[in-house]
Amino acid sequence: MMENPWISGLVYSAVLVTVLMTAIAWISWFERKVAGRMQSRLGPTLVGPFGLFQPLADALKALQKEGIVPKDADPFLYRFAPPLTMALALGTAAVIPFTPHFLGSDLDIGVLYALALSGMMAFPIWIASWASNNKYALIGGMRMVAQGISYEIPMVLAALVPVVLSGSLSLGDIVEYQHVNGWFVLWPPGVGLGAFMLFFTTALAEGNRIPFDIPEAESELVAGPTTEYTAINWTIFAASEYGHSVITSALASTLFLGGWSGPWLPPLAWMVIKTSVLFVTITWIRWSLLRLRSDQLMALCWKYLVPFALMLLLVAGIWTHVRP
Amino acid sequence: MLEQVAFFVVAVVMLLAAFRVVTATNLVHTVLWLGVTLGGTAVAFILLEAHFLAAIQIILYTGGVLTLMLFGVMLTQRQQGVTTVGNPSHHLPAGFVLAAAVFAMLAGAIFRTPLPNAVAQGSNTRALGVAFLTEHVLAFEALSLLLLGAVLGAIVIARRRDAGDESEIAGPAIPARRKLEIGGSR
Amino acid sequence: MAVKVDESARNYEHPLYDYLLRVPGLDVAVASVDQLLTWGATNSIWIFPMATSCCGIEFMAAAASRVDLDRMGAIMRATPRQCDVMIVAGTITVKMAPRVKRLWDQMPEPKWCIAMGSCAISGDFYRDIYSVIPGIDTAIPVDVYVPGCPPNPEAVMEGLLRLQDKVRLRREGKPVVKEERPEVFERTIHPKIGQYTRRQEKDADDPISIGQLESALKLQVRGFPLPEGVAYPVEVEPAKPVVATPAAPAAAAPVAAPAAAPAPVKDPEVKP
Amino acid sequence: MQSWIPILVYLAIASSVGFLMLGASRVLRVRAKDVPPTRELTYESGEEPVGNAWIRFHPRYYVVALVFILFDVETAFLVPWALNVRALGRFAIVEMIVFVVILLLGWVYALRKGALKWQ
Amino acid sequence: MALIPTKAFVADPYLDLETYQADADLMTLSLGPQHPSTHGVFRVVLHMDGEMIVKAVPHAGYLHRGVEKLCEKLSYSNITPILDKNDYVSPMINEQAANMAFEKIMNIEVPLRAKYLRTVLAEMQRIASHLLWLGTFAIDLGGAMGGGTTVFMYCFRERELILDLFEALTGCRFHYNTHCVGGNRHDVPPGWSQGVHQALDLIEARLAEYLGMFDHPIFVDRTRGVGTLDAELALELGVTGPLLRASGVDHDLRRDAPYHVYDLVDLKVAVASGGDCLARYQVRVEEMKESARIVRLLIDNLPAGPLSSTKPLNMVTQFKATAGQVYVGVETPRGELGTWLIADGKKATSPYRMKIRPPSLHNAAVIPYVLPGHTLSDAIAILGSLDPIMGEVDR
Repeated sequence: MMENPWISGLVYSAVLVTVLMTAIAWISWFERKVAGRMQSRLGPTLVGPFGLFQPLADALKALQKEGIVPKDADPFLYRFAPPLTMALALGTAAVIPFTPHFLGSDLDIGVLYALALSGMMAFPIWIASWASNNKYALIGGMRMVAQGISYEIPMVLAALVPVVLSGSLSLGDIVEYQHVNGWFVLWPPGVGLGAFMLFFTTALAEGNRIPFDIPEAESELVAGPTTEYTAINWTIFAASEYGHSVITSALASTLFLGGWSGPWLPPLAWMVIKTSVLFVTITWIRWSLLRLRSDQLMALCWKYLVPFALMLLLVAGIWTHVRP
Repeated sequence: MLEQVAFFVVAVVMLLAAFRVVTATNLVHTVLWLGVTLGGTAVAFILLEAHFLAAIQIILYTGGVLTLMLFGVMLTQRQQGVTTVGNPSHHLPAGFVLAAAVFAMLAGAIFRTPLPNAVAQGSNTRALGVAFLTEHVLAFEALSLLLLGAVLGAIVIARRRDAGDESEIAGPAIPARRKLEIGGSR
Repeated sequence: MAVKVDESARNYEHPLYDYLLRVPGLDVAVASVDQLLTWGATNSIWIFPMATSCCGIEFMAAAASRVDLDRMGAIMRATPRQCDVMIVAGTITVKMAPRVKRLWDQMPEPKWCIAMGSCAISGDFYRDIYSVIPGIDTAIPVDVYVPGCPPNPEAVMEGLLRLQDKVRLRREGKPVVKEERPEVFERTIHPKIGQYTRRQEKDADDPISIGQLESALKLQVRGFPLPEGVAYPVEVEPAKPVVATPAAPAAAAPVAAPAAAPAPVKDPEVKP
Repeated sequence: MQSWIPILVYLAIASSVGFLMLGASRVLRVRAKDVPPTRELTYESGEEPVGNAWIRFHPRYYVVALVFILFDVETAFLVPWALNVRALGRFAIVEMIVFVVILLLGWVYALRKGALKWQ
Repeated sequence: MALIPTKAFVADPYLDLETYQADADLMTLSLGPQHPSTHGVFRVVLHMDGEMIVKAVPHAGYLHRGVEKLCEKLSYSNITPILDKNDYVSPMINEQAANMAFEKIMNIEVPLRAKYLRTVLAEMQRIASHLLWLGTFAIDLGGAMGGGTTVFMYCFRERELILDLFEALTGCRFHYNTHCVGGNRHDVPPGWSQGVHQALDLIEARLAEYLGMFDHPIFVDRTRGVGTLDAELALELGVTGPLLRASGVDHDLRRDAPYHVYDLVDLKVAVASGGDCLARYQVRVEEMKESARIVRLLIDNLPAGPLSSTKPLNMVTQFKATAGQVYVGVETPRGELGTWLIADGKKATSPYRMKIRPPSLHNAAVIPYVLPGHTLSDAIAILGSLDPIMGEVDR
């Protein structure tokens, strides 16, 4: 029965989406706890043991709140933007091999698929910002798109380094290759690590995480593109953002950290461990750094990251011939 | 069978979206409908097993060109309030004639080209790359020159009014002091 | 001048939910869902900090690591669209009151308001100054009063816990204890201060005053002078010369107060 | 084509998540009884908004988008190269070095002229 | 249409928006009165060309409480609690300023012990105030959902140490009312000086820790060269305090016109050049360290003797002033707080006119000069670095 792509796809999708949404909810709790401990406070404690039910309470509360569509907004786009964001954020996960077999579809252009959807994340948020007809939101949306497109180039270039080394665009093949030959973060010495750092940095920028969270700068733009969005709509945006972070972490660990490959533990455990480590790193960076300014962000991207990425790619290409 | 059903669904969606591109009065809506059309093209490429082209379609067109158009729209909007463009009806006949001409030209070109009957099976991305780097290598390198020209051209056009001044932008200078009003009336 | 807000009159309804309650056989299921929803509504109260002055600093201290409002799931959002409770912390002036009212209007239902500190409760020192409104409950309905000048951060947390109780009672359809505004003395400082009263009419030469008054009247901020023959839609109780001890929590407020009030007593709290 | 069916199913389910949440909210949420006219006003720090947000934006964004597209095209051509560099050998690397160097000239020009500057 | 601006923008607070040639439509953005980073109810209307501010118009008065008018109606001993709420971030120093003016007009001598204690309290308050500023400034730079909040939490944790000491001394966390005409009300409780030393030890150790956080390229990039205020303009606008010292003017009332016992402590005034946000940060950090040194120096050497030369009774008729006028300036964490007191002989128990010269108002006057030419992000950083307290701007 599992040979039928429709049925296997349905089962896989249902499982993965459920797991992802649950994970997203409790990741928000986890982030609040981590932030609390970093700031010498406790974080949520009163709702359930260790405040574990806090995300549930937040979601239930958000479901009950009134929805407001501003008078000057574009009502259709205003309502349509949050689900679209969610769809794009979750969509990337379809090609990520969580184990050798738990995988939606091993596309022959898997890397490009993931990067394309991930790069498109800026659009629904821009639509949201434009549709709200709010100045703070629109400034945030414009920043978002400008930042998203700028960082897409180094991101794609960094993701091409594993492609060069493994000679395949399929994520499954890339992981298999690493399983045999070692993780790309370790070899070629320097190049792999550089590409990983580059990918991680650009992933922070694409996911609007500090120090690149300029579109959502709370101290400047109140709440950025989502300023006008009430309860559940905002929750969808926030969940998509967390989802994007988690999935990008999974993508990074697939491309550079060997995905499910690893000794002793079962593949899924390795994948979860690697993704969690990367996500904790994102959280850690988020709660300890200040924010860049938009021109500094652009300068960082165009002046340093783009040529650096091109160099890495060429060096990786040369490496395949020097040490095949 | 499945391919054909999917193709017709995509075709209908693309046509409807294209129709909305023409008829939408809000420029931003127009661009977003165009995005739907471009996304439909990507799906059509997938149906033709041109996976690489589909991905490039998304990354380049839906990601890049659409951004450019959006920013272009944000650049041109001057009306306050409702941002609409009119549909002047007296341009309608001319538009039809032009569209028909373009359509005839494209259709003629398509019908005169011998098309392969069988859809390629499996991935052709690798073959595409090999073709780039061996058969069409000259075109490939010429393309880099084209892109270089495009970069130069874009920047020169963008700077056309301020020829000559290439210095770094200085920080805000301190102005001459004058009496200053704080607050003011509503 | 103080306007007693009818506690039970909430400005929202639950259309589909009420309909489901009336379907026979469904009420048990709906009631259990309702318990879950009530639990969610009480345990996730997001704060819109309307911090204007000194109390704002103490409110920041309440959000900081020693008291840490995040323990009970209360986080701060800067935009009113995503918040549940507006904490008015600090003196509200005539110029600021319409803005506060506007921000309050922009918050989505169900929403609550906490008046933090004596300035927000009654105007305190400044209650007779021409530029200060005597308590934020003249502009927006207040659910919980947190007295103090400024209240300690712990008092803010206590106020939020009291608000949680209130939300729970209201959702469960039980009678909600009406919170009494801790009254201050009629004359807080000096008898002569009364001569500096609020501006009673528009100053024709002052565009700012005209704009403010018009804005305030449009937003129906009570406490502003009205044109002749215009009345506010809400019943105004005569101010009772009650001197409540500032430390008196909600439990100290008399339960019999709603019954004793001359305002028309309606009891929509009892849900079908 | 066959390999895209699970993707299609997955995307359909992923899209439905947001709509499901909105639908649940539609059932459970409250409705304000009397809506003050200011409620649907755009939020602007408590003031009445001055002017519309839909204005003509700064052309700087456009320039960045323009340069982005050109580099994006270049990236698109790098992908087939990256896939085949292992197979094609030294020739491919030389080709790509030429390609990239020519494009970096454009990059240097853009940088020197301040096209990538934000302010 | 210039797609790439090449000409330098000249900041002009008097810019005529009608004739300004913008690259895009001018966006009028209202920053405040309720905005996470205006530090109170303050409104700055920004006219922006793209993201660059071409004109900034500050609007104050959202917290006008008629304090000066109120002071005319209150007796001298009842004014102190009102002025607590004036600059609510450093109430101690505000109390001192008013009471010094009263003492000066009534020719009341303050005992030495009270002078020592006042100095100690003022310097501790300065540390608390600068800690609060550091936390909010970090939020301005780092966002409410990021590293800024972390610094904010740390700063408030340390500020609580000082507030605890104040609470032990006066019984209040915030509005102390501990100064009276002629001295102080509350004497040092037993063990207080050890507590001060312990708190300062902690604060100094942890301060070094945060400064490590600030010694980061992102922070330096965000603040260096941002909001440059040259000394000439600063002097012309009446800017005082850390802002003025950050612009390179070596001026501090504590050293130049010493009051209390500042002439005994050999104060080292922190001066930085540059006049940008980074310089303001450096000056304030140095001031915190210097304040800690002064407190340590004085707290162990409190002279014996009475704490007040008068009996601190709240009788309205207790203090009477003859006709005259005085001006007293003290250095608050934000600059020179001037109290100009006029008494006519007729109404002896309360001032005839009490004019308060708040430092924040004059510091906020630089906004239209400094903001134009910067981006919105920089504007937030500059507003944060000015550290205006709306309570004393509007009074």
